[in-house]
Amino acid sequence: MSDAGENFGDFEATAVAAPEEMLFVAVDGFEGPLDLLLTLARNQKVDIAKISILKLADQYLEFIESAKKMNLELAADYLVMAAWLAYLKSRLILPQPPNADGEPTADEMATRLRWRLQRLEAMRQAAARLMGGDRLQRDVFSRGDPEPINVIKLRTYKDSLYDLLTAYATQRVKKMGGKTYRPVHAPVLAIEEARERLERMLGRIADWSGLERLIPFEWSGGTRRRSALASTLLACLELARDGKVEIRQMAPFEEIFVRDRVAPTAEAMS
Amino acid sequence: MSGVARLVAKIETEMGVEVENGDTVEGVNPEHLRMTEALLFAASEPLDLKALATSLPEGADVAGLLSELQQIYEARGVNLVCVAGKWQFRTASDLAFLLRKEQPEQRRLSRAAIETLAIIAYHQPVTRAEIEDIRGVMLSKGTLDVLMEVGWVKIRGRKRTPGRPVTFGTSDAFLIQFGLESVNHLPGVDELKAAGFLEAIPPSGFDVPNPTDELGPDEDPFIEGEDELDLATGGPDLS
Amino acid sequence: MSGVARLVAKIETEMGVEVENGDTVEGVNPEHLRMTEALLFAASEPLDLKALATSLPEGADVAGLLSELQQIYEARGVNLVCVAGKWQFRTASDLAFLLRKEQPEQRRLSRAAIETLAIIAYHQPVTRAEIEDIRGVMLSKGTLDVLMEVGWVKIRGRKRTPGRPVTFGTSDAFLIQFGLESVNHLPGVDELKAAGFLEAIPPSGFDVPNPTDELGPDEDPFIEGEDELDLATGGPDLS
Repeated sequence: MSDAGENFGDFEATAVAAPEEMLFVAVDGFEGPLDLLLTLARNQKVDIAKISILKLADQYLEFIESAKKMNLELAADYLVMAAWLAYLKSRLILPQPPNADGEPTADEMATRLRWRLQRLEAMRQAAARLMGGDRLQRDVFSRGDPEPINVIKLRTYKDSLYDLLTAYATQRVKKMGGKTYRPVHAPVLAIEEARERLERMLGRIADWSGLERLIPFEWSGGTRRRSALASTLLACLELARDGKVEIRQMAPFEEIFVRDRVAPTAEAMS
Repeated sequence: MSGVARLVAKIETEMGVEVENGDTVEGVNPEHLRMTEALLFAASEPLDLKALATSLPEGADVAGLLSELQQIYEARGVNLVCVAGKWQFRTASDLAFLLRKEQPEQRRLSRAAIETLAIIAYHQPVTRAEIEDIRGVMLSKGTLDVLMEVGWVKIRGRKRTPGRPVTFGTSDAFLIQFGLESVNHLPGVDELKAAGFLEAIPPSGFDVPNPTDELGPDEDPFIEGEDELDLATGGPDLS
Repeated sequence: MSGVARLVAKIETEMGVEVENGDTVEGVNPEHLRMTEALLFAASEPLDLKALATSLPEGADVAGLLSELQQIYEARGVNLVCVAGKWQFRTASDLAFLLRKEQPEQRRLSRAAIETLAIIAYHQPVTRAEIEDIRGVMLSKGTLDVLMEVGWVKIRGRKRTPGRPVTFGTSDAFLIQFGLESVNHLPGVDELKAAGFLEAIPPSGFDVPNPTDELGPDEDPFIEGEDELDLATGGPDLS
């Protein structure tokens, strides 16, 4: 509260200056034409609500004239205000013309200007009161040594028995070397091998032997049999192409029979 | 132990007993009162009802506790005050003389900044053009920047008028700094309103803006990221 | 205003009056009391008598004021305490829980930690060197520390071998976390296989030990205080 004077020292300085002294105040000491007008108005030492706008306009125009004489650089808005005030002054002096299509009367314009000056003055007083009020850490103080909230982390673990067992099994198996993947190689009877074998049998193949009977005995079980059957069939087809054997199948998926065309005994029998 | 202290302690531990004048003490829970006191004392920032309620036992009458505490501390060297709708212990303002010394000089705002701050506080939501109309002068680029930087002024929204100018208002930090419960508690706000100085421009008798945190009827909320800085320091509202 | 608050305020403003029990209230200046309260509240560190005396009006009975204040605040949520000859307000120690916020945080063990834990669980009692042998990797310093800190692993005893290395085992907290009745209930090879943790054909020689809580035949019980930490994180068992 006590600080109002200090903060608003600048306001006071301009306000108390007498009009003639003000001629020596640079225009840029004012916050625009409205500020200048308000300062002049306050020097009339009457309630701004009752201020004489005519007198105020005269003072303003006089000020601008003096500033011009002193070759002071005037901002455009000061000159705009001067022109407007000169116009208002002429309208206030001259007899009221009949109200022209809704244009405000000179009195209305004067009232409006008065109101704007009052409002600016009111806002300045409000600002002074606000700034002079109890300010935190200037006039009133919060706790100087606050006690901060202690955040305690309650740590829990998501790890489950599943994670534990997975980690264990994976780790152990890996360590024992069992983890490397080795594809199981299925036994394969190479086609070349089957063909060589069949060629050795040529002339000794019984008439229309079933394909099954042509595969080697040691290849007759499990996955070995499948490979042997396939290789032997392909070998037979190659020999058939060479005209060394004949192949016959009565219907799809029926048994396949092979006959030797080399053996003289077979020819005699046909 | 002096008689007063002893008596105070005795009464405070016997909350709820019949007192000489026949009144029955209203039932604020004395333990809850101690807790509220401790929470507010410990905090470095003002606490709102919600923050207190989450720290206090369930079902605690937070509002009742606060008003009780406020009264207990009313005449003390430390008071419980409501700022920006939150509660904080602060030293009594009449003791400012005792504490003011040795405080680092606060950043001094320019006269233009102080005036602009006041206009924003009392007229919010207010556009840059309206501030300029009241002051009768263009706002220099830095003035709003300074106020936004200090954190007392924020962009609130946009006015639903041509150009959709941004509107300015004050922040919670402003209320906390100036010890105000809300913008309705600004000093002299009622008188200014009664005198018509807070009315929109021109004074036409209708459309009286209350300084309010709520969005105005012709105000849209401000969307973060809408090239904020640019608008704050000279946007389309200049037209 | 409740009866108590009213009464407190009344009494405090009437300091020095006769109180029911016939005592006369000692004359501490109520304004000085308010000042002391504000000074202590706003101070950023504890204040000694001298610091208070220079701030208070001349002739103030600082010691008397402090003892008065201390008693006024004795049963409150905030107490005036004297530490190393300096005075400050602190929240009452029994309300410290209010200033603690517990924040749950869920974590997972690192891969090394869970592997080590599993090995300790299955192979207990097991020494550090044995863990390293099973994992085929050196144990990093922190891994056992973490497990001991979480409380799932404990030192069980010492092995009756050269260097007498400590042996590790799992704790009750471990059983609770992993939902096991006892360590004997850890699944064996067949169960691991059936549950799909092991391939149908485990590498030859694969075998899962039957863990036990009992002391092993070559294990001595651990005696508390045998520079535990040192042993846990890299003691003679490394040799």
